[in-house]
Amino acid sequence: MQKPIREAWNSAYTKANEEYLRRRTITIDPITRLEGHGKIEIFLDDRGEVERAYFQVPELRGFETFCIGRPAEDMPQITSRICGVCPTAHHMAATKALDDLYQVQPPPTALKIRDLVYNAFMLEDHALHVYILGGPDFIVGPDAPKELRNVVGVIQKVGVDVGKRVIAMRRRLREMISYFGGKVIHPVFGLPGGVSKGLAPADLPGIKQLAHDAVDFARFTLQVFKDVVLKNDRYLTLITSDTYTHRTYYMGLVNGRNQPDFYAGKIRVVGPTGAEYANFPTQHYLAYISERVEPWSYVKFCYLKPLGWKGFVDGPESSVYAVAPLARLNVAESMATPEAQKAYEEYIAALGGKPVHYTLANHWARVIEMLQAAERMRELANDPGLTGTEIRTIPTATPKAGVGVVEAPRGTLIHHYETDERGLIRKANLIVATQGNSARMAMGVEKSAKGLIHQGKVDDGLLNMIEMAFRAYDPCHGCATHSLPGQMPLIVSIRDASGRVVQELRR
Amino acid sequence: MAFFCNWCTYTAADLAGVSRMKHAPNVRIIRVMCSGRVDPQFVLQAFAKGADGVLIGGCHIGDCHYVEGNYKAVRRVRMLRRVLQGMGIEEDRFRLEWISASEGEKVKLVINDMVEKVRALGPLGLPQRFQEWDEELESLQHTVEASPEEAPVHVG
Amino acid sequence: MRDFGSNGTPRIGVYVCHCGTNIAGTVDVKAVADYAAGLPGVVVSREYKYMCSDPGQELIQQDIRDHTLTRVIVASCSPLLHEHTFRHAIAQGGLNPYFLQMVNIRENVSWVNDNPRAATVKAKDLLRAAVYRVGYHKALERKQVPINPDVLVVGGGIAGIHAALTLANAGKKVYLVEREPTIGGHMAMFDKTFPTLDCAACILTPKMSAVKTHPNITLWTYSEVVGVDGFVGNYKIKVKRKPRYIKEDLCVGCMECVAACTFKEARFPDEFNQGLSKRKPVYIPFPQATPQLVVFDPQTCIMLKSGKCRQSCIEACDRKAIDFRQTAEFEDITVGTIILATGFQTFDASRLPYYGYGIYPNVYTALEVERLINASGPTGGEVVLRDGRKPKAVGIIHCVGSRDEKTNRWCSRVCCMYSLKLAHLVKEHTDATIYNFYIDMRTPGKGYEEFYDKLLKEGVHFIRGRVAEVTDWARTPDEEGRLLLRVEDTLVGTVRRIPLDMVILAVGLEPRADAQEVRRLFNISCSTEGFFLERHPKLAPVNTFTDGIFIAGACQGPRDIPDAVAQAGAAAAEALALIDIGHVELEPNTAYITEEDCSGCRSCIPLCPYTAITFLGDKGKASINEALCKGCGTCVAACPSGSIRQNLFEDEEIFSEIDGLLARDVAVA
Amino acid sequence: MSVKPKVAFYWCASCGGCEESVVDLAEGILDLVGMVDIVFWPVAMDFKRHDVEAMPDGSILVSMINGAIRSSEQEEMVRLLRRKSRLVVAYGACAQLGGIPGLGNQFDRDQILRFAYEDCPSVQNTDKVHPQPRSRENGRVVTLPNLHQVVRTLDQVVPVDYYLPGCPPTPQLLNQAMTRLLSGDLPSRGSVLAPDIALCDQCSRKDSKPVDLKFTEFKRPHLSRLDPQQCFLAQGLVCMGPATRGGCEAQCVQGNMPCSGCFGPTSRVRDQGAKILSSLCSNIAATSEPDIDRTLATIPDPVGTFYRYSLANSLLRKRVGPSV
Repeated sequence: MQKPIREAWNSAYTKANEEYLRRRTITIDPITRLEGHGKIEIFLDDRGEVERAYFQVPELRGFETFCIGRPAEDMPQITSRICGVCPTAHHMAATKALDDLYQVQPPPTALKIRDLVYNAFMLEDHALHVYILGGPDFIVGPDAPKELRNVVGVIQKVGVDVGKRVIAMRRRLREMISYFGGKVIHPVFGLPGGVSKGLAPADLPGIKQLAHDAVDFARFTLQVFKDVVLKNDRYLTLITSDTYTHRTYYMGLVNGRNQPDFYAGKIRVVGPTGAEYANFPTQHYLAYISERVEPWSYVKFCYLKPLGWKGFVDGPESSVYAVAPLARLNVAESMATPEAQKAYEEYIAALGGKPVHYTLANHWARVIEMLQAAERMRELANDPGLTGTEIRTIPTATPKAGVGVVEAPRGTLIHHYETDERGLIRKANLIVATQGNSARMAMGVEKSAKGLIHQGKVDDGLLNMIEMAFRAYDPCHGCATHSLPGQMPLIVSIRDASGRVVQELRR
Repeated sequence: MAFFCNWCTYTAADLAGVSRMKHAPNVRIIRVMCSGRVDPQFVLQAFAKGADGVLIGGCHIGDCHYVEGNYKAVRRVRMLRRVLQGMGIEEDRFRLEWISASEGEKVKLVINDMVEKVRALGPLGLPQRFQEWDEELESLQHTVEASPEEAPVHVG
Repeated sequence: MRDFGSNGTPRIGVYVCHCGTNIAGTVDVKAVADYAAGLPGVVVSREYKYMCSDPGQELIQQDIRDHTLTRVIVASCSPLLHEHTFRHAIAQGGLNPYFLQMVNIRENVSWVNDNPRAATVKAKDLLRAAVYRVGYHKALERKQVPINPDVLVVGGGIAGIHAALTLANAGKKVYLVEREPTIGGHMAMFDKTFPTLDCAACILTPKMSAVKTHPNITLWTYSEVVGVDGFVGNYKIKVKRKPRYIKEDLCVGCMECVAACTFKEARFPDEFNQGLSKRKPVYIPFPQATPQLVVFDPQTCIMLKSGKCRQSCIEACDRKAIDFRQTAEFEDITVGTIILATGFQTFDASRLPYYGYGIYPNVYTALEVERLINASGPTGGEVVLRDGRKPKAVGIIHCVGSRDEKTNRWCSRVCCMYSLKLAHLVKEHTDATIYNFYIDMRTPGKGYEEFYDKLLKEGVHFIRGRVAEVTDWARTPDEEGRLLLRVEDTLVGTVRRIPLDMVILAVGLEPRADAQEVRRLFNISCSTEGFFLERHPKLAPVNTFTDGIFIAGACQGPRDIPDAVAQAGAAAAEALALIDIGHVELEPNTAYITEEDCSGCRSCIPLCPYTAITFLGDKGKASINEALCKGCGTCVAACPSGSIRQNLFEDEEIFSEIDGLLARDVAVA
Repeated sequence: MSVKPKVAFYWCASCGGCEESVVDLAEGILDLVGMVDIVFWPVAMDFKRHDVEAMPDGSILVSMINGAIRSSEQEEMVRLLRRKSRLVVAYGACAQLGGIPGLGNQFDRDQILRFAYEDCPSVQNTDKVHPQPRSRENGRVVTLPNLHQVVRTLDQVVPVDYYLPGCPPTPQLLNQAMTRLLSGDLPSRGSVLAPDIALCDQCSRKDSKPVDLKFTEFKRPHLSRLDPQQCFLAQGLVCMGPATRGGCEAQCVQGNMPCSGCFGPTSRVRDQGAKILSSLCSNIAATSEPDIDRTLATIPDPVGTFYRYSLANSLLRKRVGPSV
């Protein structure tokens, strides 16, 4: 299977190099020559040292605006189109916002179905990143040839059977989501006060089996991660290197016992020292979260409102916070399920206690979350209430405003709607996961650039190191700007003091 | 642009002609058998192709040569109005009138009145707007190339 | 024959008609023809004085041969007028008739525009639309449906009677439906008819009994049409037969029951005599009534009202014909054609209070006087005032409810003549001084003007002017108890005040009060004043816009007896013409479903008023019965997946017409 | 050099669901990889624009492009791919119809920017900073691509050979399409690679729809108990099924929610919204205008309901003038 890919790559790569060499002699208009959807501009001073590096996201689709006038009940389906990688996250956040909007409590069965679907989604989405998007850096290795730094490379490394197992598990998980949601990409089952479709008792055994296999799969993945990554000191050094370290605040949803809860809970924030900074019901998010606009990117940068914008700085002076696995495990006091808890304790121990400030630790945290998601699935699958027939509470209240928050794979996701009395959207505010990390990502990029570029000398190794600085977040710019998801191709333009482009590197 | 049903309004328009009732020359009539045949797509197509207003003429309610085609027409028109409104096309640009075969006079009055109202609104000119919009497809590059900061710099 | 669809390139011939100066006077036809020549697909473009003339048609046929045209566009008058002509013409030329597209540059352009420039531009636009459209035209065949030879005639007045007899004599089965208990209509109420002064009864009653006895005529009096369904050649009719409470087959009209009625005295106003006399609850409208059957009036018969009566009538009837349990019966018939001869009503004079009708007993309407004069009328033919005195001075006011902005704007056509007739007859009966108050004397018609002259010589006074008022306001003792009429004599130029004993109001003719309901029932149109609308005022005066339905008599507009009879004959001839061919050709503008496209969503099925669309359960698809489809296209517009199409009005045809019409504006941009 | 046909995938203004739908070939993706050389696929592989530029024109057999066109950059990329490809397939609702982002055409670009960067309640932006095509920060000039004021379908920017409908297309359709295109037995240019018949045809609830359905009101899904067997229209809910191309296996209906129309119209319809409007309204029971309006008012957002995915592709394309 890999052969054709390598051939294709070889031919393309040779051409690419020729092209690349040819290009060094010309400078190209940065906009029209930009590709993909991430862009880094690095400015050098006279001494050839990095003066400033910009991490940019170049698009906006404007969901908040064109949701206006639409019936609120359409939001779960419309907003899921913000991101096709994590549609279930948006679908669920919107659905919860509708519960709040109509002041309606879904029946227990409906809640269990949502929770089950949501954890299944967490699991398969994390798997996608671990094995296909982000993982290759570690599983295949940061310095492996790039034609192998993809799913095919991963399969090569861990073996075709494993690869097939990964694909099969993702398929089964996604089939279960389709069972309830109609479609796995842009599901339709979320309604204020419940779900549109219940579970037929006849189909329960299949789901129990799946949950059981899911736990095995998560354990297995953790094992792969330990074998391939943690047994390799170079990786550990890399993870804990200062280049990838930022001391910021962290945010995530937690249950009553301050354990990570992907579907529900309150928002907890801890500071750079690990001390609790805030713990508030989701409806109060506006009191704590603000967005900063920079003229050089379409993405908005989140920070903690009470602290005010302090710039792209970390440490005690920072008002920047992070979300996603690393953050969630930092705000948690323990995990919600036993095996995940064990893995969590190992993780904390290995990384020298909480809070963990190492960006690259996200990958490890992600695997631990997979385990909790799988275990939670198993709990729900064995819950007798799952096959109940009462799956809807019909709303009666007059709608006004509603907030819905979930932990998307990439972090805390907030949907906030205001409607008229007919339930037509007047105002919609969406703060999506990647925005929570955008400031920290920008800092990461600049820090790695400054750490790696000296006397204007740049080499290709720089590119992957820089990329790792933000890919660890599994940045979903489909979410962040309603631009594009997944791994981000990127271009680096090196400019001299006069602003001239002296070099362009592509990765 | 007008869609007139064969039995009432188109006949009335002929009557207006026979009676030499002069009316505004701007109207262009398309004959259909019944106002019920007027597909909302036709109305949108007319606007998209440059009509500044669209008039539908049918038999009075209860008089439809086909019993109730005009009922279907009025139901569609009521909703189509809201869609047009949602797309920023003024109410006066779209009109449904019941004109019986004998009401040549009314044909004249309605046409003149509508032409007047539409003239007051000015041209809709969707084809031109489409053209303008599509200019951005090329123009963006130019603006960028034109700006000095991005002027090509040759190295070596 | 080769059919060029949208994909092929059609070879179009364009023919722009001058229509004398009707078009060419306003539209620069040359410019239009030249413009057309430059349009895609047009291989020949000509202008000609009269395209509809033989040479004009020949011109087209010649081009079809010489230039192997595949499409023809004629820019002339309305398609409603000449589409058939030109379809026929190109068919003669060897082309499918439906490869024609007509452009209406007369009714829609030259006749409604003063400005030649604007008109010419508009003509070009319409023509361009046709060029865009005609390429999509398909070859179509007209479908034939057989015609049921039976005919329904509605209304038993002179028009209906004449039409029925004409058809029956031609061997056709006719159903004659009359609302009143007898046929005869208004004419039966008249004493004499102008200008010949022959007795109305003498000429009418033979025809009435002919109707009654004719083997081909089914006469249903005291009956109404309550349901009409179907289409030309095959109309389904429902007739309601109101109960007479008499077994028609038994009653011989001996009127023993009338004599025996509990009411010794007749005490109810007699409709036929305009309420000038009284009748009993059981009665025969008038001696020559046809059929000769009594009728019980449920409003006044005690038995029918309360159920408590000696019922002496029943004993009186030795034929046991009376049946108080009778209820309305319904007859369902099928006919191929329909003639409406539902007649008129006279203007209600009390709408003009200043003429004193209903206030002063001696103000009469013309119809009332007709009855007074009639030998079988309430006074046995004596023209007397309410108190029995003979009038010495009688005034006849013309145009009451005619030619009047406040009431009816039209001229009722018959009033002048019948006023002259009444003037003559009243003078004859009473030798009183007669005044005619007129606006204009209108006496067109054979022997009419001569009759007018005769009256002038008889010394009847004619005063030109609209009467201002009729009062009883006496100034001098000798005016006491008389009527005072004030009028401006426009010939002398003075206002005159004339004492009279009797005033006769020459009331005009109006559409019947229920004309609108009848029109809806039969799905035809009315003109603004409310008379039934003919298909064309000159070329199709007895046709309507609904095929197979014809109109005769005063239901189409005021007219006198000769005209009504003539029109009835014409209507009968039209019906016969259809029946004779035995079938009608229907426009092939029917809708059809392409089966593989239909998803079976059923949206179209409730939309069809003719239940032409059915759902094929086995296939899970909808299907249209072409025979039932009348081609309105409502289902076509409504089909959410565009799977229903309509011949002659395909989506592509209309879209391309729209595009063509607006192509210029885009070019300008 | 491989002789296998070259295939490219690219994304524009889209959510990435279309990419996921390719990944959802699951085991099938390995077969796909076996059949073709994937020479460009930003989401999963490290080949770059200049790799594509280096290829001879027309050397890519087929480019599968998803997403609407919203920025100068996307426009350029699809022009490039068009030049390099023999076949261009508009992949998914956004590329075919404009999709959900197309709803942006009911608003002005400036409105969108103003809300996102000023009026949005969580934004702190007193000096009203907006992202700029060119911005300066102490002498340094940083650039961004500009946003088009109109959201476009792919074929409004470059010629498109085939369309693969759906939000997203199903892996089955992708497989069929691929097989068809690779086999060289090409359908007629411009055709949509899905059944050309409305969804009802394959809907499991088809038989539960009566033949004499008249609407007295339209119900909103969250306020009604949803019968899992009966046709949604028969339940009084708006279902786009009758006006929407089949091929999706009625997945939403399987999820017990009505069709919202993502597969777009059949080949016989130019404007999906106008057609469903025509069909629904024609079957309204009311006869008087006030009653009709009352019934119609139960569809509060006709544009968003009838044109959920097809606004950018509708006959009117974009709202005229400032929106309310």
